[in-house]
Amino acid sequence: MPTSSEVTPVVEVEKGRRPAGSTTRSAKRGERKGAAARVLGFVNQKGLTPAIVVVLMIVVFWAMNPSGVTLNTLSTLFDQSAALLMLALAQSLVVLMGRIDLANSALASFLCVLLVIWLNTLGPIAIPLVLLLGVAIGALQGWVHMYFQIPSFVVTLAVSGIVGGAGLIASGASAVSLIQNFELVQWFYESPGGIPLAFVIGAAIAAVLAFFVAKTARGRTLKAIGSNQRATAYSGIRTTVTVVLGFALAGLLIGIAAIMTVGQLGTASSGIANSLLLPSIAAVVVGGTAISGGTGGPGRIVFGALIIALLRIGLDIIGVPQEFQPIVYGVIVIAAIAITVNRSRTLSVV
Amino acid sequence: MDNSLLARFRRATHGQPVPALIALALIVVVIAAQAPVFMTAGNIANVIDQAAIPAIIVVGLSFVILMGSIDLSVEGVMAVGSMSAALLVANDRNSLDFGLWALPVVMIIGGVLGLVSGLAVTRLRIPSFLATIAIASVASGIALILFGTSAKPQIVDPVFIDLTQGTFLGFTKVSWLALVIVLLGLVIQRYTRFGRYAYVIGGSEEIAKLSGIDVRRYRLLAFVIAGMCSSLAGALTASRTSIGSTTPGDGLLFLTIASVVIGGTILTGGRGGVLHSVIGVLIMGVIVTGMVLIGVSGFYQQIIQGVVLLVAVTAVAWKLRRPMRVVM
Amino acid sequence: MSAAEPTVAQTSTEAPALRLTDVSKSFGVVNALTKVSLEIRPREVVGLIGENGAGKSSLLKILSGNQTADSGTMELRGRPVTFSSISQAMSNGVAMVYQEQSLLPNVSVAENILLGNERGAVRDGFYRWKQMHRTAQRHLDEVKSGVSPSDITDTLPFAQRQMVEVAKALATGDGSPYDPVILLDEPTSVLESGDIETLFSVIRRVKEHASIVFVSHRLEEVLEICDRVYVMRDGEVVAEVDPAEADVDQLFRLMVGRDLTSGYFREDLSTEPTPDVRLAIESLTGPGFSDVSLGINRGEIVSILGVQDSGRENLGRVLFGALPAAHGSVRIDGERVGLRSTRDAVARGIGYLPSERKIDGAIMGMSVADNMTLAHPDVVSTLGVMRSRRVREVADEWIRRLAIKTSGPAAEMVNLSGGNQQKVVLAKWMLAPDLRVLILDTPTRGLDVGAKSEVYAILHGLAAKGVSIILLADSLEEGIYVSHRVITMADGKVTGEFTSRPGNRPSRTSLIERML
Amino acid sequence: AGCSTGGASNADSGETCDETNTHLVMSFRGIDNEYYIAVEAGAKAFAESVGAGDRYQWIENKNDSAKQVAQITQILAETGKCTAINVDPNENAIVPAILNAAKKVGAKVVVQWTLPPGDVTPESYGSTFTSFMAENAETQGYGIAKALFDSMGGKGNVVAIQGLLDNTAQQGRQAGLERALEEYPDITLLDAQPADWDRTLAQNLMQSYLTKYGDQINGVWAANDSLGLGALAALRAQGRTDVGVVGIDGLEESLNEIAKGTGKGGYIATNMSKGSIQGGIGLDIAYQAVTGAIDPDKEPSLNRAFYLETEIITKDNAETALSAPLVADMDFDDPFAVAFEPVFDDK
Ligand SMILES: Nc1ncnc2c1ncn2[C@@H]1O[C@H](COP(=O)(O)OP(=O)(O)OP(=O)(O)O)[C@@H](O)[C@H]1O
Ligand SMILES: Nc1ncnc2c1ncn2[C@@H]1O[C@H](COP(=O)(O)OP(=O)(O)OP(=O)(O)O)[C@@H](O)[C@H]1O
Ligand SMILES: [Mg+2]
Ligand SMILES: [Mg+2]
Repeated sequence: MPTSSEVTPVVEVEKGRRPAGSTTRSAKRGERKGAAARVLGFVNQKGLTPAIVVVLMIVVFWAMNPSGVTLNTLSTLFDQSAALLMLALAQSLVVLMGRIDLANSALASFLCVLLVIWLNTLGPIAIPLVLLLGVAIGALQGWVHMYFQIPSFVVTLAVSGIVGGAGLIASGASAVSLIQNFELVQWFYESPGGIPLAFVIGAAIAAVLAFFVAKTARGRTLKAIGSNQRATAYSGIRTTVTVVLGFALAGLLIGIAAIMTVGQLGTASSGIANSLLLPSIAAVVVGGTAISGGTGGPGRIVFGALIIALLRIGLDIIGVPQEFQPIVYGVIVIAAIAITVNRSRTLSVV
Repeated sequence: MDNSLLARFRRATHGQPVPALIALALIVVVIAAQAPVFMTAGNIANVIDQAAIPAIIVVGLSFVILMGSIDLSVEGVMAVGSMSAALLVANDRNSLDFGLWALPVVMIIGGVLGLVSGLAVTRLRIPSFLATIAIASVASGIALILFGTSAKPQIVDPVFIDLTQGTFLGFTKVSWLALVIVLLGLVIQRYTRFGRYAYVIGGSEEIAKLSGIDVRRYRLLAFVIAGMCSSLAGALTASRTSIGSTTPGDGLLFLTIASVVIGGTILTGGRGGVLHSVIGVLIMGVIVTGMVLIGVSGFYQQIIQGVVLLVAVTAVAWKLRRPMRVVM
Repeated sequence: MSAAEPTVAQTSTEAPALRLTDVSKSFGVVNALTKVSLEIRPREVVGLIGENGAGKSSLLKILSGNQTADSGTMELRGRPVTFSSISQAMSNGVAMVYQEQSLLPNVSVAENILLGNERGAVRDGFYRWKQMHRTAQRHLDEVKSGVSPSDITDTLPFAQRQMVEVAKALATGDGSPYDPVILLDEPTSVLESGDIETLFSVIRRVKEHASIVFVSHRLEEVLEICDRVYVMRDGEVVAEVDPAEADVDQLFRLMVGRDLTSGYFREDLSTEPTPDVRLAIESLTGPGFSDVSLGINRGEIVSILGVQDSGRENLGRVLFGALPAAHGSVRIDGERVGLRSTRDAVARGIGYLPSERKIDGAIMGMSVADNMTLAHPDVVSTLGVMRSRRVREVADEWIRRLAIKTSGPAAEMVNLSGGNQQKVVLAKWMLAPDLRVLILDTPTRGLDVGAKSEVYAILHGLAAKGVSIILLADSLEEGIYVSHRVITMADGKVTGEFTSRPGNRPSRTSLIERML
Repeated sequence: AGCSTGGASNADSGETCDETNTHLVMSFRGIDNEYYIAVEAGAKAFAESVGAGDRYQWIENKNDSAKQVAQITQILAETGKCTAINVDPNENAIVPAILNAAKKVGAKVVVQWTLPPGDVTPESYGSTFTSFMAENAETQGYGIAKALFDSMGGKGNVVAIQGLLDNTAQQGRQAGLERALEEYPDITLLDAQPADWDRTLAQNLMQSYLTKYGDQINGVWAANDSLGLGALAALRAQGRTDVGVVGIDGLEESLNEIAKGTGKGGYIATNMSKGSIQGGIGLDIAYQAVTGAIDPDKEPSLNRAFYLETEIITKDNAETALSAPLVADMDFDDPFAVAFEPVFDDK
C-alpha cells in the first residue's frame, strides 16, 4: 500500500491561479517524530527545558571565562536576580490568567519610595503597610479591568503612568534614603554560609505559588480563566473575584520585590525598578508560560528569571563587546523562547 | 430592521472611529476653554506637525494590531532608521550623499527588521510581544554599531532637512507626507487583500485558515510594513533634529500604543483601523500640547496622561460592555 | 458558472468526482480512519453518517486539504492528487463548510461569503467592491435572503446570519472551472426547520452541477436529501445504503452496531415527578423576556420550546445568574436564589449546560478530569488542596458511567469528539453532591443519535433521583417526548403550557401555533 | 573564607594590588554621545599609561539602574579587592548599593556627577568612596543663564526647557538659573516644563511655548544642548532668529552654532564638558587608591569631593573650544590638580 509521501503529488492547477503548494501546512509537522524529538517533547512537556538552558548557558559562560563563573559569582548572580524573580512571579500569575501587567515594575518603584519614607517615619509598620498597599493597588487594577471591561494591557499601562507620577511627587523628584530601620530589610541580602538568602526565599515563594496553582482549587481556576473564561464562569466560578485576587496576589509579590530592592539599595527613587518590566515578562515566557494564558505556571519561572539574569549580566562577564550585547541578547531571547515554548498547547500565536 | 434615527446613525458609522472623534472634540473644547490660544492656526499646524511622525508609525502598527499581534520594536527600529538615514545623506561622517533616496533605502532596512520579527512570530511561533522586544534589542545594537565611536553624525543635506522643517501651504512638509501615508494606509486597509485580510485574521485566525488564507504570509507582511513605517519615522526624526541618534524614539512606543488603543483599535484584533489610530495620535498630541498651554506642572503630566488614557478607553469601549464579556 | 467554462467538458459522467482508496489516518493512538474507500460521483448528494467520533469530520478534512492522510490514495476526476493546503483544494473545486463554521462578525457579509475565494472581485490584490457585492448578492439571492452584501455581519439577527452561512456554502464551491465538490459538515445542526428547507432546496438546485457530501446526525434529513449514504463506525466505512430502501432504524443499527431496542427517547426510563415544588419562578423579567412565572416539581422534566429570540435562552441564563434579572424572584425548595452570579446558582444546587459547547462549555486546554471537577472542587479536595488520586478516581468513574470515549482522565478536552465533550460537561454537574435543578440549553445539538439517546437516558436517571430539569429542546420531538411538561415561549412571554405523558402528547401543530 | 577560587577572598587575603593585577572598571550609561566618547578616550589613555589595557573594562547599563548595580556587584565578585571603579551612577539612589558592594570586597570607587542620597560624603563613608568628582550643576546653570541674560541686555522674558525632573543635574542647573534670575530683576521666567532630555520633545515644547507666548519670548534656557538644539530648530522654523538659546554639554554642534552665530539671538552659550578628565582622572584616582599610592583617608577634604572648573563657551572662545583635542592634557601623577572647588565647605 503506497504511503502518502510516495504518491506523485499531481495537482490540477489552472493557469493564472495561485501556484500549487503556495501555502504549506503545519499539521503534518510533528506527526512523525524521531526518538530524539520525542525525548525533547517529553522534556518540553515537563517544563524542564528552561532548567537545561540555564545549565547550558552556565557551561558556555564558564568555557568562555572560567574565572568569571565560580560558586561565588553564581551565588552573587542569584542574589542579584531575586527582585527580578519576584516581579516575574507576579507577572506569571497575571499571564496565567491570560492578562498582562505593564505596571508591575512601576508599582515596585512606587512602593520602594513609600517603603523608604515610611521606614524612616513610621518604623517597622512600613513593611506590612507597603505589602498591603501593593495588594490594594493590584486588586484595584484588577477590578477596574474587570468591571469596566478594559483590556489589562491598557489599564496597567495607565496605572504605570499614574504610580510613576505619584512616586515622583512622593519622593519630591529625588532619591530618598533609609536613615533608620535598614536592618529590617537588609537581611535579605546576607548570605549565611554562602547561601544567597534573597534568592532562596524567592525560590521558596515560587515553590509555594507553584503548589497553589497546580494543586489547589482556587489556583486551578486562575488557569481555567486563562484558558476559557466564559466556560469557567459557566461553572459557577466568580471570575471577576478570581481575577481581582490574582492581581492582588501579584501586588503582594510586587511589594516583596520592593522590600528586596530597598534591602539591596538602602535607597529608592521613583523609577528605581522600572527597567525590570520587560525582563520580568521575558522571564515568564522563557520559563515556558504561554503569553496567551492557561498554561505553564510559577514553578518554571525560577529558571526563566535565571536565564534572563544570565543574559543581562552574563554578557559582561564573558566580555561580549558592548555594542553587540543588545544583538546577542535579542537573538538568545528568541532562541530560548523558541526552544522553551510548548507549541503543542497553543493553537495560534499572535 | 430598526429604523430609528439612532439605529440608522449606528449603521452608517459602523466601524468608524466615532467615539474617539467625540473624545477628541471634547478634549479640544476643554483645552480651548482654558487656553484660547489653542485654536489659533499656528498652534493647530504645530499639533499636526508634532503628530506627523507618530501618525506614520501608527499606520504600520495598526495593521499589526488589527491582526491581533503587537509590535514593540518601534523605538529600536527607529534608532536604526535614524542612524542609517543620517549616514546615507550628506553628513559630517562620511562622503555618502543619497539625498532623498536615503528614505527608500532606510525603509527597506526597516522592512528587513520587520521581516525578522514576522518570521520569528510566524515560523518560530514566538508571541509577537516578545519577538518584537527581542528585535528591538537587536535593532538598538545595530544602531549602536552604526554609531561607532564618534560624535552623533550631523546631517548637512539641506533638502533632507527641509523635509521636516520646510512648510507647504502653512503646514510642515512632513505633515503632508504623513497625510499621504495615512491616506495610503486607508486605501490599503479598504481596498487591498492585505488590508481586508487584516480584519479577517484579527476576527478569527481559525476561520481565516479554514478559508484557505495563508495567514502567516499576511501577518509577516504586516510586520514588514510596520518596520518600514517605524524606520521611516526614525529617518524623519533624524531630519527634524538634523542628527542621527540611537534614541530618537524615546517614549514613542508608549505614545503610539496608547494612541492606537485610545483610537478604538482593540488589541485582540479585528476592530479599529488606521483612521482610528491617527485620531488616537491627535488625542495624545492635543493633551500634551494642551497641558503646556494650560501650564500644568510637569509633576502631574504623567498622572494626567494615565488617567486620560483610562477614561478615554473606558468611554470608547463602554458600549461594548455586557455581562460575561471576556476582555483580556 | 463552471458550465460556461469552455475548457471543461464534463462528459465523462462515469469518472467519480472524488475517489478514496484505503485512506487511513491516526492521531497518536487514536485511529480516526482505517482503510476508508469510497467515491463521490458527479451530480449527487452523498450522505455520511456515524456516531460521534466515527471519523466523519476527519474524512472531510482530508478531502478538503486541511489535513493529509497517513496512507491511501485520492483521485480527483480520475487523476491521483494530494492536497497540501486548503487553498489548493479550493482551487481544484473542493470546498468545505465546517461543523463549527461561523462567520466573521467584524467584516461585511460579502467578504464573508467570498472569503478566501474572491476570484474576480479581487484583482492584483485590490478589491473591486462593486463586483464583490454583485457576486455576493447573487449567492444571497439564491438563498432568498434579504440581507445586503454590505451589511456588517454582527449587526444581523441570528436567523439572517444563518442564511449567510448557507450562501457562503454555495459560493465556496464556485471557485473552480470544474463542477465543484461541496463538503457540508453538519450544516443543519444549527439551523431552524424553515432554514433547513431552504438549504435543501438550494442543495437540490446546486446538485445539477455539483457533488455534495452531506454529514448530519438527523437521520430523517439524510434519508430525505441524499442519493446514497455511507455509514461509518469507528473509523471504517461499514455500509453503503440506498436511502430509498432504508429507514431510520436501519441506519441507526448500522451506525451503532446494535438495535434501537428501547426507543430513541428512552421513555421507558421516565419516572413520575413527586408533587412538591422544587423550583418556583415568579414574574421573572430579564433581557429579552418578561414576567415569566413557572413552578417545577421535584423530578420533573420541563422543556421549553420557542423560535429564535423567543427569550428562552436568556431565561435559562438568568436562572443561572449569568445574565442580570430586571425583577422577579426564584426559589429553590422555598429558599430564595441570589441570581447575582453563577456562583449563587451553583451554591443553590443549580447546574447549567450552555448551548455553545466550545465557547461556554468545555475548557479545551484542560484535561477531562479538570473539566469535570471544576464546578465542584470540594468533592475532590481537602482544605482547598486537590487530591490527585481522588480526582482521577472520580473522573474515571464518570468516564465509565457515561461511557465517554477518551484515553483517560488526563486526556485534553480538545482531543475528544463533540458528543464526548458534551458528556464531560454533563458530568461536571452530575458529580455535584446536591444537584437540584439542571438547565440544559440544546444539549443534544450536534450529537449523534446514539449519544443523544444516551443523554436522554441520563436526564431520565437524574429526574428519577429528584433533580428538576429545564430542557431547552433542540427539536419539537425532543421537547415532546423527553419531558413531562412542555412550555412554549414567543417574544419573551410564556404562551402555552402542555402536559406531556405517554398517550397524551401535545401535537406538533398546537405547539408551533403557540411558538409563533 | 578558605575558598581560593572566589575573587572576593582577595578582600581578606593580605595580597597587595599593583600595576600587574589591578582591574580598571568604567561603569557608564552608554557610548552613544560625544560626552561618553570623550570619557572613554580619557579612561583608555590612562589605562594605557599604566599598561593595564587588557585589564580595563567598559560596561554600560543603558539607563538601567538595577542592571548597573548587578553588573558592578557581579564584576566585584570576580575581580575582588584589586578593582578600581570609576562610575557614573544612573541615579543617585543606587550609589549606596554600589559603594557597599565595593566595601564588601575592599575595592575603590570614584563617583561622578551624583552624590548618594542622605548626607553621605566620601569622608563620612570611608576610603572605599575614594572621591566624588563632578561639574557644579548650579554653577553651570547659572553660567549659561548669565551669558543669556547678558546677551539680552539684562532684560526680557525667557522660557526654560528642563530635563527629567527627578535628575540631580537638572535640579542643580535649575537652581543656578534661579540664582541668576534673582540677580537680573528685569528678566522674567515665563514658563518651565520638562522635555526629558529629548531633542524632539524639546522641539515640540518650544513650538507650544511659541504658540503660548509668541513674541514675548526673548531667550531660551535649556538644561542641556540636546534640548537647546531642539528649541533652536523650532525657533528657526518660525524665523525667530532674535531669540537666544543656551545649553550645557559643549556638543560640537552647539559650539559650531555659537561660533558662526552673532552673539545676539541663535545659540549664545554652552558649558564645556570635561569628559576625558572625568574618565581619565577619575579612573586614575581610584587606581592610585587601590595600589596604595594615595591613602584616601589622608587626603584633604577638597580632594575627596570636588568640582571641576566650569568653562562657559560663548562666541569669544568657541573657536578655541572647537579646536581642542578630544583628550585633554592630563597629569596622571597628580590627579588632584583638577580639583577646582570643594563640594563641601570645610567644617
Ligand atoms: N487533532 C486530533 N487529535 C487527536 N485526536 C483527534 C483529532 N481530531 C480527531 N481526533 C479523533 O479522531 C476521531 C474521529 O473524530 P471526528 O471528528 O472525525 O469524528 P466525527 O465523526 O466528525 O464526530 P462528530 O459527530 O462528533 O463530529 C475521534 O476519536 C477524535 O477524538
Ligand atoms: N445580554 C443581553 N442584553 C440585552 N438583550 C439581550 C441580551 N442577549 C440577548 N438579548 C436580546 O434578547 C432577546 C432574546 O434573546 P435570546 O437569545 O434569549 O433568544 P433565544 O431564546 O435564543 O431564542 P432561541 O432559543 O430560539 O435561540 C433578543 O431580542 C436579543 O437581542
Ligand atoms: Mg465531526
Ligand atoms: Mg439563540
